[in-house]
Amino acid sequence: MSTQEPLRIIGDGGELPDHPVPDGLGEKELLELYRWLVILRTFDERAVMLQRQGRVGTYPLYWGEEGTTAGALFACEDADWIFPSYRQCSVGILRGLPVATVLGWVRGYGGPAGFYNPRDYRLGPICVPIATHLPHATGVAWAAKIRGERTASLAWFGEGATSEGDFHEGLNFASVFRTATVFFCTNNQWAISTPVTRQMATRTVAEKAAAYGIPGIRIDGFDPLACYKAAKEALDRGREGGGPTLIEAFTYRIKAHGTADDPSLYRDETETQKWAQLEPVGRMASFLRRLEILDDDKNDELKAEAKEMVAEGVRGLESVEQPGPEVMFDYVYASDNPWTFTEGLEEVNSVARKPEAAPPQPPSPPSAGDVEIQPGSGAPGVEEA
Amino acid sequence: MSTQEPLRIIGDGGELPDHPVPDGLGEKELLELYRWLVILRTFDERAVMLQRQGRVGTYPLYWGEEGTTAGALFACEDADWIFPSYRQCSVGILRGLPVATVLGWVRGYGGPAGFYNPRDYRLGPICVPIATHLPHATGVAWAAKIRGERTASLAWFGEGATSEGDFHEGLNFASVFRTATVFFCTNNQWAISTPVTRQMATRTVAEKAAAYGIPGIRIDGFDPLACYKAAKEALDRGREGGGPTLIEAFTYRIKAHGTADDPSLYRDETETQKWAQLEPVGRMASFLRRLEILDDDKNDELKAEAKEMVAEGVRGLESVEQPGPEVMFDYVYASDNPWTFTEGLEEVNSVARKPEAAPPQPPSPPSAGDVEIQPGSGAPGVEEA
Amino acid sequence: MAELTMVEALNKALHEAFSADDRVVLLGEDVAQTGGVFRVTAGLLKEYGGERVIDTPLSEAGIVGTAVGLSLYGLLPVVEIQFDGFVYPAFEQIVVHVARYGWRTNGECPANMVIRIPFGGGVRAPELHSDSPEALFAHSPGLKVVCPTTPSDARAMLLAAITHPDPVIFMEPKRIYRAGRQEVSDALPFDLGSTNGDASSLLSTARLAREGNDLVIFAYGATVPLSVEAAEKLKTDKGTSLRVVDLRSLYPLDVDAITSHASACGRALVVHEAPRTAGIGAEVSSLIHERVMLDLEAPVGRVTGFDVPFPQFANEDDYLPSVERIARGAEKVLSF
Amino acid sequence: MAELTMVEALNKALHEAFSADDRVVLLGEDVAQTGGVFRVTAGLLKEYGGERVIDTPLSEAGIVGTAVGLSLYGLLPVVEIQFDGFVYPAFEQIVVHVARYGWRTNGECPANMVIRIPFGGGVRAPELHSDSPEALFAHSPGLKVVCPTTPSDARAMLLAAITHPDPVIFMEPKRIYRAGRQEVSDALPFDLGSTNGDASSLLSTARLAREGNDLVIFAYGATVPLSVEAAEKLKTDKGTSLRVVDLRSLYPLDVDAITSHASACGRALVVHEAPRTAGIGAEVSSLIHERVMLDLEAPVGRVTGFDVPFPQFANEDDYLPSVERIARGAEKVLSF
Ligand SMILES: Cc1ncc(C[n+]2csc(CCOP(=O)(O)OP(=O)(O)O)c2C)c(N)n1
Ligand SMILES: Cc1ncc(C[n+]2csc(CCOP(=O)(O)OP(=O)(O)O)c2C)c(N)n1
Ligand SMILES: [Mg+2]
Ligand SMILES: [Mg+2]
Repeated sequence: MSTQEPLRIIGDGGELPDHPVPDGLGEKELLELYRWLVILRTFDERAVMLQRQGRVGTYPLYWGEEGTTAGALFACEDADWIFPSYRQCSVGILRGLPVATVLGWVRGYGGPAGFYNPRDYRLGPICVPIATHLPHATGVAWAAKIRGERTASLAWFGEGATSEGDFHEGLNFASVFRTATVFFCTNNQWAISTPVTRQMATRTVAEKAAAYGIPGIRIDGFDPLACYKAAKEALDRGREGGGPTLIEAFTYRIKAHGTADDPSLYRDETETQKWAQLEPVGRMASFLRRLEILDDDKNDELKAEAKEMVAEGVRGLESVEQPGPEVMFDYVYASDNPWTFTEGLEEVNSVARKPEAAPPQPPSPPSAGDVEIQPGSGAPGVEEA
Repeated sequence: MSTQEPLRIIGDGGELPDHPVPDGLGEKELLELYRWLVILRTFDERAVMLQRQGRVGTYPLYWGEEGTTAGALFACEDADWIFPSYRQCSVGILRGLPVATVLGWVRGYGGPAGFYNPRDYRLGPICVPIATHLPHATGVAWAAKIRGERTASLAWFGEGATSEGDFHEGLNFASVFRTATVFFCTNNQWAISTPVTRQMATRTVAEKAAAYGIPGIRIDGFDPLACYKAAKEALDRGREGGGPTLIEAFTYRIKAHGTADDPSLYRDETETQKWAQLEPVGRMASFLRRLEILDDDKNDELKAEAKEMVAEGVRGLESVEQPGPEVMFDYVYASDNPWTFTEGLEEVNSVARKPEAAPPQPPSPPSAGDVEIQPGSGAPGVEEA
Repeated sequence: MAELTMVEALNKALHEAFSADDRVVLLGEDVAQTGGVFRVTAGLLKEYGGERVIDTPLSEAGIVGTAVGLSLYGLLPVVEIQFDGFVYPAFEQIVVHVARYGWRTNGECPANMVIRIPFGGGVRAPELHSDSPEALFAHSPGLKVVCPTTPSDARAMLLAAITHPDPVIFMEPKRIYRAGRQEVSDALPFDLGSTNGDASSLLSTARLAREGNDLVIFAYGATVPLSVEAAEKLKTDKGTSLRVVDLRSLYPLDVDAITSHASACGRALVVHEAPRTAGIGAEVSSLIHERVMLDLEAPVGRVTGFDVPFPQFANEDDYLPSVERIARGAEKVLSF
Repeated sequence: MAELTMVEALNKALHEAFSADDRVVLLGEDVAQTGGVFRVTAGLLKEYGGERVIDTPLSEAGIVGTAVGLSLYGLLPVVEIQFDGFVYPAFEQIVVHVARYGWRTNGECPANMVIRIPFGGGVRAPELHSDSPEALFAHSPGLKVVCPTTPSDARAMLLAAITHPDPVIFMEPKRIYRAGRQEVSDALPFDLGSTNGDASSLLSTARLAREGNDLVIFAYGATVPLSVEAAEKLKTDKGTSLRVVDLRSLYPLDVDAITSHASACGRALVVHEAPRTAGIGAEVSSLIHERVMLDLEAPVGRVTGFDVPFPQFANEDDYLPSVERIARGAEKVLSF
């Protein structure tokens, strides 16, 4: 059922041959996909800078995993629903979600400054708790099936997520009800400091598809076209009633888990440097150059456009005001707020408001986690030396 | 990895040939295993009668599944830990647990009248919430491994349990830490009214082993020797460091889910009658007769012994007093009871105690569930006609 | 107009909701083919088919988790958790997703589902078939938590919960499922098409279950009829006049009703089956003291389950608030 | 004798427990190789090896569920849940198994583990990294729930929790992990070999954090230093004398300390980060009113988080009880 050798389309222009471009991708589409890669890369690098400057909070880097996001998304139809984890936090901008909203989210904004209406973009909320969005993706495609509509869904998650019960339950429901759901696992071989060998006893993630009687496909996650091709075939199969697919995009987490993490504490970073050679943006560019679809001018143009797009988002972010305290209450219920909210808001408004707190600075001492913890200046109530 | 054709040892004395008796089972062992089957069968039939008489509560019948319990247990060493679900509620009596304690449990007794010390029998508590005992079985074998001891563990569960996250998590931990755990699934094709085809898209449970890189074995669950053989090999492999095994004992739930259930509401009972022909006690008896190990006298003797064993348990049950209210409090903590308990017990003791309530009677209207609900005589506070 | 038990009234509401809106779907364990272990969902499969009335795999997290997706796509899922004690595997999906989806989507995509949970003791059931987990949900922001006591309320509140846009944890007191019959009108209790005030108020207001002036008992579910019985008993035995209020909504609590009844009577008692510490009773008691302590002639009392696992059923009568315990609890407050 | 932060004190306790008893094992996500995202478990892997200090697969239910088995076999597991909001996937295992294993085994095999949960807000973290789920556990019978506030308590209480036979939910206020240093003696706080009264009392008693007579604030974790600050402020601004009591044990609550402090001061306020409804504050308030209402000059006040999902971090200062909100809450009670 599962392909052990990862599917690859893009070679290296040398010993590793290029394979034929997947059906349906003409020059225009290839360039568009490349444009997406450039946008994602630009966003990621800028977000890290913003974090270093203290303008956004802890940020989950995805440098090197752009192909898994853009390639898979490129395979989706507009009507298809997508479900990102934190690692695909910026995918919405490829569907029209303002860059400023994603940055707002990273800055810790709630309400419209950081959250969005999923139905506007067929885009699930950015999911922080691992694997828990998989049943949601199943449910959406299942609903479409119940309604007789051809909508599919696709969810991204890491190899660490395969250890959670929600992974199992999401895939099992999808297989039993034959929903058109693509479970797209970016096996970047690390879950924070935990290597994939500590997550599972199987050699691959794709093998796990056997437990659900569904196809398990293993692809080179650094290859945007392989990501596209596998996702496209899976989505098409799903829409034809062929049920769900588990895709394993085999890749490597080139950067830290998040801006609070220091991977040199737990892995050999010279190893990382080798994997980094395979990164998808440069690789796709070389491929397009070999096909003579891309030249320096076009490349510069795309990069400039992406830079401007992200820069505009940053300006947008800076022009947004920190949400007022009512943001905590106003969006919890769609119906009228309960009386507890009215009283809560009164209480909050009865005291002076603190100025907006800066997001946390790079950590010291280093943390491997999602949060940067600073040594405090000493808290009252604890006797100090 | 998985065997699609269920392993079978015992034939039917006609077209279906017997296979060689597994290694290590001499005449004595075969008779002993048969004795266990008779005990389990006797207990089950008596428990149903007690339920009909209103002397115990809702009872989860296992008629026809004795081979999965006795066969697997026979493969265990004394030091091995076993983890029953409600469907194997009586397995402990084969390890010295008093019959009266199991009956006490079915009568709704807590404390020593219905619960026991697992360490006395290397027997986990009877597990009601589906699949949640699987990680416990993993943990026990893992602990043994950490301590450098050769203890293995074995957990029983139904095919419905494979849909729960705990199944996945229990097997995944076992596979990653290579614990000597045998996951023994009795696929009786029904989870209350839900057929196995609604639980999973795979044809077999055994296939699911592939997701953990462990062996998946499919056996005839009506064949006690097949159950023994598969479990024995798996336990031995586990103790040698070979990690866990998933065993699927393919069988059929001959009786109702529990005494509150009426299967004719949701399945064709003529189909059931066909499966019932395969039931393990008679089948094992025929096999032993073919081997000339069992004759009528011996059979009658074993049955009489079992009957007396269970009857003694019933007498024991009837001689036990209903636990006092302190049983609610006394065993919750191993350390001193918190003040809330002292006050609670005072409150309970301040009012007159109701006489022991009879367990529920057979349901009307029928319920498919674990509980029998009677039409009440009308509750105060609700206006009556 | 017919005399219905609570089970029948709930079943009626489901039939009404299914016929009024084809976005309503039902999912759970054994809900379709057999109509549920308590028969609440009987007849729906036959009438509305297997695409809308769904027996699922045995996985509470899977049921609730996929229902989040169903609701996101625009359906209106009604989920059955087979028994109270089996809601815990779905706890993550409920408190992290069901409860927070509206918040996380600027109120645009609340997980507008109903999670029905037959709950509580008194039916001689095995372990985990008698829990009362409602306070866990009341303490988890983003949910509405309700509990009907009469057949007529059960029907109207379930319809309200289904039409209501926010997620509702619908606690069904299984002990009184068939305990009595009540006339339930054939007319719909409100216009199902619009989420109007009627529907909302059914999910946020308490109900006066018995008149009285000396003390008010706040209860919900199966303890309401017991409280009424205790009130009758004290009337007969001592001539005391006890009011009984059926809370109905556990989140949000009907604070106005609670405080005004407490003020009017000057003495109050809260009753529930769930363990005492940090239960609904603690909140009701706190609210009353905080707001109208000066109107009180005695501290608010509590008669509740104990801080222990729900016992094996032979001892459940020791655990459950009984008429006598409630009456004694009231007397204690009365004699303060 | 050294000046330690809470993180260092917890780390010290773990080293002490590991060296005293080879049955102690540690499991969790990223606890071994990196020493945990907060470095609480740093150095243990190197010192005690990978059989006892274990990075697990990413599954909270798997971690807690296997720990039940480890403990059944006789080990003493210490489990780390990486962040508060990720304990929910393990909720079933905790409330159904960890909490009930002792009860289900006649007190013979309590799931004698410690579940460490760094909890609460104030560290500018993403969603689900700032929750306060302690009341959910206090309402789930069979657990002990504690929360240290000072480095020295953190060390002693963690040692007590590990040696204690019953399961302990160990809430660690991450906001003050490194907020201050305190002298922590090198001598063990009690004899680790025997589960004596000292260990038990560390898990069931409150601590006086500040003397005062006009009003007592009951708080725990990160809100204790804030309450002390609020007390100082009111002292300076108005000359009021506020007592502060660090609850430390959330289940069971130290009812004697709570009622006697409340009686002594006549006025009380409860403070926590968790949502208000059915929180620890509701229980403390109820207990005080129930037992010593006649000693009170005002109803007990509550300053808590709101009944909303913990907000995105740009608004966490709006959500969290601040010195000013605590001070105002106290003033309200004082001016009743
Ligand atoms: C339920 C849950 N537990 C723990 C965490 C903390 N956490 C955040 S990311 C992460 C590792 C995830 O690894 P993987 O699934 O491989 O995805 P990756 O980060 O590599 O993309 C962990 C443990 C979480 N977010 N949710
Ligand atoms: C977590 C949980 N959910 C629901 C139930 C109610 N329930 C009891 S038995 C059962 C069916 C179990 O089927 P299966 O796993 O196949 O085991 P079998 O009863 O056939 O032995 C269900 C749904 C339960 N006990 N636990
Ligand atoms: Mg990863
Ligand atoms: Mg079954």
